[in-house]
Amino acid sequence: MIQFIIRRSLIAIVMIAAISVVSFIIIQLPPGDYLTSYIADLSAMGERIPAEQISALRDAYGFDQPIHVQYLKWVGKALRGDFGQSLEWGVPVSMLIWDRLGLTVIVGLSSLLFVWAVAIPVGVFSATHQYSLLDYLFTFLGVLGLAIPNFLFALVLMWVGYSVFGQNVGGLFSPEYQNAPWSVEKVLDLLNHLLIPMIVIGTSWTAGLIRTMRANMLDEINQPYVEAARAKGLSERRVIWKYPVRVALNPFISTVGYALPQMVGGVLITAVVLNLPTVGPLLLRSLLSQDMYMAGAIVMLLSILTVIGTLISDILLAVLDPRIRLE
Amino acid sequence: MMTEDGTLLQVSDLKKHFPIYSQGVFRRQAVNYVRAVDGVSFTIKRGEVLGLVGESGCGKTTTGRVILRALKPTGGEVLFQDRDKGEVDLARLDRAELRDIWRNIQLIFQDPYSSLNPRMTLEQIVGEPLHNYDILHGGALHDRVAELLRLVGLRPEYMSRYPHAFSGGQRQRIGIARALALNPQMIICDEPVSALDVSIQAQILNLLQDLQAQFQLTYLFISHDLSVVRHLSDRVAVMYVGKIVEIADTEELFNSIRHPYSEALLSSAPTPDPRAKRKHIPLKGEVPDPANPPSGCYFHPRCQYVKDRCKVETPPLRETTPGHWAACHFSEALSLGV
Amino acid sequence: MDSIESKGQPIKAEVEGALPVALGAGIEDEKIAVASPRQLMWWKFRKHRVAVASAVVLVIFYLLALFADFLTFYDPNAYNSDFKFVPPQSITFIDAEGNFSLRPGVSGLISKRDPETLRITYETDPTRWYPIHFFVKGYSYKLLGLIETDVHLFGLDPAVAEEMVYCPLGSDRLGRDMLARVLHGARISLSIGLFSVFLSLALGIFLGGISGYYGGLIDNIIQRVIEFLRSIPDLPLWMALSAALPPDWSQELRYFGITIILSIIGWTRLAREVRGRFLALRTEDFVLSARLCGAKDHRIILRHMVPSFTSHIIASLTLSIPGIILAETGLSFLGLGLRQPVISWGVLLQEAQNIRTVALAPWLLLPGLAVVITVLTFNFLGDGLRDAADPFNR
Amino acid sequence: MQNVLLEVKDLHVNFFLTEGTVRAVNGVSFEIERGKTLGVVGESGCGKSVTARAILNMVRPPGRILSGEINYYGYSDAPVNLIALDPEGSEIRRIRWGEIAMIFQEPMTSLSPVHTIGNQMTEAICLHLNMPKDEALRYSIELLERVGLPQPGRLLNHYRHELSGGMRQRVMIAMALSCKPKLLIADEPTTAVDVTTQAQVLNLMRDLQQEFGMAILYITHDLGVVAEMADKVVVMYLGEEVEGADVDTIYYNPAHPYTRALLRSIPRHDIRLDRLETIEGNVPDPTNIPKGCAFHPRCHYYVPAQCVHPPYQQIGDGHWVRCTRAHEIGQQSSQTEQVL
Repeated sequence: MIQFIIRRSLIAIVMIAAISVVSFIIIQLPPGDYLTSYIADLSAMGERIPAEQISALRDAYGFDQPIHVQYLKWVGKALRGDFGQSLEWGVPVSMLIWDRLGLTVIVGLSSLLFVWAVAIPVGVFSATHQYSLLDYLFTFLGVLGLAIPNFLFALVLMWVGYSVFGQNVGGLFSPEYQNAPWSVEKVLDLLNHLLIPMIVIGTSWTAGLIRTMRANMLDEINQPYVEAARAKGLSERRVIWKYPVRVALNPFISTVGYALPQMVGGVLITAVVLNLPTVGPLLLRSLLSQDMYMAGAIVMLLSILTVIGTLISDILLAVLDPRIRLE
Repeated sequence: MMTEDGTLLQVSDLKKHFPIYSQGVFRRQAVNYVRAVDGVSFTIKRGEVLGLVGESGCGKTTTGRVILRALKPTGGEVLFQDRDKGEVDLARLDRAELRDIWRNIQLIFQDPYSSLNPRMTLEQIVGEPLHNYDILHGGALHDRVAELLRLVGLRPEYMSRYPHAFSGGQRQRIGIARALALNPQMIICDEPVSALDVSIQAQILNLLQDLQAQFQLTYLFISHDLSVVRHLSDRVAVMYVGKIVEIADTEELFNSIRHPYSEALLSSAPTPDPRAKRKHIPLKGEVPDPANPPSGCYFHPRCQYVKDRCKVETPPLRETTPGHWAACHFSEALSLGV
Repeated sequence: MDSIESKGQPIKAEVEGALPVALGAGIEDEKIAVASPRQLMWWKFRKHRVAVASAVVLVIFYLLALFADFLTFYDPNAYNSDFKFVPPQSITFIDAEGNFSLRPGVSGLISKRDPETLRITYETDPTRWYPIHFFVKGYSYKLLGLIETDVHLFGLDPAVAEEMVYCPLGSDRLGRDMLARVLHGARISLSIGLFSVFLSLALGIFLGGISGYYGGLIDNIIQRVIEFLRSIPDLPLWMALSAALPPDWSQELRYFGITIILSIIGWTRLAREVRGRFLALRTEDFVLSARLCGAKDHRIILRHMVPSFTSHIIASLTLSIPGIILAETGLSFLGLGLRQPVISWGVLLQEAQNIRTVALAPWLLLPGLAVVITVLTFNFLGDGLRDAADPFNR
Repeated sequence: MQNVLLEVKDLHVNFFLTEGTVRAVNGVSFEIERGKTLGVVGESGCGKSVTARAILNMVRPPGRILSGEINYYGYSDAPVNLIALDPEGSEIRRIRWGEIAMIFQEPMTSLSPVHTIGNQMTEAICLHLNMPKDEALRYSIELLERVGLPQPGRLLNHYRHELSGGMRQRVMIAMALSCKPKLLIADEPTTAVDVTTQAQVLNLMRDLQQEFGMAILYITHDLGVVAEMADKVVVMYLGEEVEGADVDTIYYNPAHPYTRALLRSIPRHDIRLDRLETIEGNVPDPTNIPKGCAFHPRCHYYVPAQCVHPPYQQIGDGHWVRCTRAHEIGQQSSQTEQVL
């Protein structure tokens, strides 16, 4: 088990290293380097930078050196939490990013909880009532949820909120808490605002997981061990929830691994529409304005979070499934 | 190039070890080997049926596959008297050479469902070898397929049907027709009836028997079922954990057993006769893991006649009486039988 | 090691019928017996009504996209400052005099500006009535990209173009006809899914094929790359790559650039699938059997292995298209995908980003409906195909 | 009737599939006596496993019990018709395992992959015997010891994949015996294991039957196993009983062509046969059972004029046959006699 965790963690570290390379490539993709843009930007505002400051910056980022040296310097800084300057905001990227990243994780996790809370019982119901009317209904709703783009759903919800209730349903905080320090009220306000993003992000994802759960359940429900449990005289509910559900949950947990990367996308785009103070709008703005250090940092941090999430789900699966543990 | 004694196939010290990999951090490495076939030697004479019997995991299927070179052996020699090429060592052939050999040595599979391509018609399936080796085409191919189908008891009118239209027994007949298409010298029958219903098994066994007589075929007949093996084989080899423990003419083996495992195997098989009063020798324990076999004689932990010597010294397969070979130190001393 | 040895009977549920039975009564045995698996699949697919209906809807969608110029009257990029935000107009058979007319027409529009919000709203004016003509001449275009023509299926008399428009789905903030824009958008949105999926397929089959057939080190490397690509959140990656497309690229280049970017993730799924099938098939008895019958490598692959998984791959392809359509829509919506003047559903939805605009002109969300229907039908179709391809469906 | 523990009367079970209706069990009747073993023999698709499930009232959709009675005489007072009970109700659940236990064909999959052996064993014990958990664990160890498993205490913490096939089936047997059932249904319990393991399991079951005095309903396709295990035998073909008698009669004086042919078609390890007799043709598709006698297309004794659906009639002491020509056929000697 320990060996499995170590091995899995080492793989994650390799992944993260590869992610840093990709992020660095993203930063390098637009023509011209950061410094040139920076100087051009400042000159446009009529400022002059002393030559020695330019060369100091040049040294710090290693712009004159080969690309791998530049990469190493960037990674070195990133490891210390320095992701470079934001061109657009004129402040270090790290100053802008952490709060929003935290909120992104909160939105993501709450959506995950929403999805599980819906998908597991619905999947179990659908499987135990295969071909019933409700099964068809759930399947249809699921596919519908899959078919509606997140942003469209968010737009429609906002439109409904705006035209029916005359309210702006966007954001994560009411105006009075926007800049207030954290307090119990602020947390409650946040939870209140989380509902809409949770539903929006959740729906597109729930569908897939309902199907997974249903299919897994159908695989398990006719297994002899379920029949054996029934022959033991257990009640039908006990038979279902103790045995096939328990087994069907395992692949379910592992699907989190590959659902996470997709969910991050949902969180991003929904955040843009609903104007949530997460990294989504920030990433979009930085990409549109070619603020590449910012964009690179966000892509990297999101990817790292995903890898960590997958790692956790893998370890969880190993803990829950004795068959994997044995390997 | 006929050998004196009419030996068609001579297997010497055949080994097949499968590596067990352990997933390292970055790459897999072999940490141990499953000794599926661990030094098997026997001969098959022309026109003979050799039964190879043993329990699951004993390596009998692997032995068949290695001889046929569907798997590459880890070691050993398989001398085959090929009709066209004379004596060849199958263990050393490359892929191109093997293709020629497969004209003369064929396989009948255990599972009639997975061994036929569901997307081909009967004509294509049975005719495939003739087509691949460029032997017959067009009308002649069609006629030959019809002949083969009649031979195995299927109606030639079925030729344009797909396998899904046939039952298990019929599919097994199709597999047999295909194996016969090239007129092979030898056929390896890998549990050909064990996936079939009881009432169908007899049909296939009789068919195999008839074909063998008609074409003087040589069979290596692999099965877990002693009754089937006894019924069909001229000689029988008993396998246990990758090794042959006893080999003799069928009647000799069934009437004067020389190895405690054969005895246990025979006594375990139920007899379809309620009046039969038989002594059961239920074996203790489990079949050992072929990756970590016990020391000495592999059978010693389960053997009721075990002595100290068995725990340290591996018994060789030796001729106890003429034509009767057994791998037990005390073959002659024990009085075995059911 | 011996293969799994079942003794005696095949371990199967007692009631499980033979395969031909799984296709239902009503078709004679003989017909089933000589039917190829592909035919059996087709019969099975035909029984899947939702999937068949979806296929029909999709064919209609593609036809609409193909004949978009002919089917609409206005140039999708033509501004009309007199008729901004016109709501969808309904046709009426009552003419200006209140008489019934066989020819459909539209009532006139009166625009009003709200004194407070300064918004323009429209009211219908039944005293004016404009008949709809068929096969009218309008802007010229090339039918199917070949035949130069200016005939359009329907439209108002070109003479009244100054005073009246007919927009069945309304118009946008610049007075462009939404119907024309949605249908022209379909061209891009529907084709990008296909192109991207075929690109993914080519990559997937190539890499998945070598990975599955050769195994070993090559397989290991490809698998690690796939794992890596799959562990990166796709949208941020797509966003970053699209943002990096040179701004001076032409529309066509950009279109292909986006197609390639969308395939970057898509191929991994297909490659996995192809590899999985290859690996599973490689150990199938019938493949060994073919080898023993003297079939050479290329015959084994082309005659025995490939036909066994094409139907699954087709189903899987169909199920991949919706994701790509959604991704393009999302990217364009964010302003990182395709850009004006190229029209795709995502580009159109970008117009609906502002909630106040949506509240004023909810018909701007119609391209979204088109996306939803397309994705739904592709999903249903894919499910139907997958069921049909699976011989032992549940 | 005093010795009868369970009586199956004219049982009909259908499976309603999209491809058509399968008459899986088509009017089956038999009795099981206390402490005795009834063997049910038949090929795949003959309805023997479905019958077993019907006894526990566990036929799941798309299958449905249409009609018939299954009377259980295990209680001292009046018999209980098991299939009249609510399949999810408490009455049948008390009978399942408590009175009638079952072991399955595949010991691998009849144990849960993610629960420990201990967890699965104590579950039924706690439920039916009202034992507290720790006592149930102690009892489980006792049972595992009884079925000859080494280190039973450790075994309780194991999962199914850590056990060999033979051990799994022993665990299942120990579990089935935990509530001292009066009837044990064994559905091909040794089909998936090797002969030497089979011999171990069969010996164990015989010993335990003597010790616990339970009746066994032994379902199998293996004529050898039936000969060793059963007191009485029922032969099934396509959802019907074709012959039923004590084991000696079935083997030495079979009266149904199917039974006779089956006995002559199996190769034997104890005697050398020159040639096997065969049953021509294939087992018909269960959705398409031949009219008249279901066996007639494969029957040597088939007379076209007499092709009616024969009744199941008694031709001797406890000897029942479904064949119009049973009397003439019964006169001829069987293979077993011929060879001995």
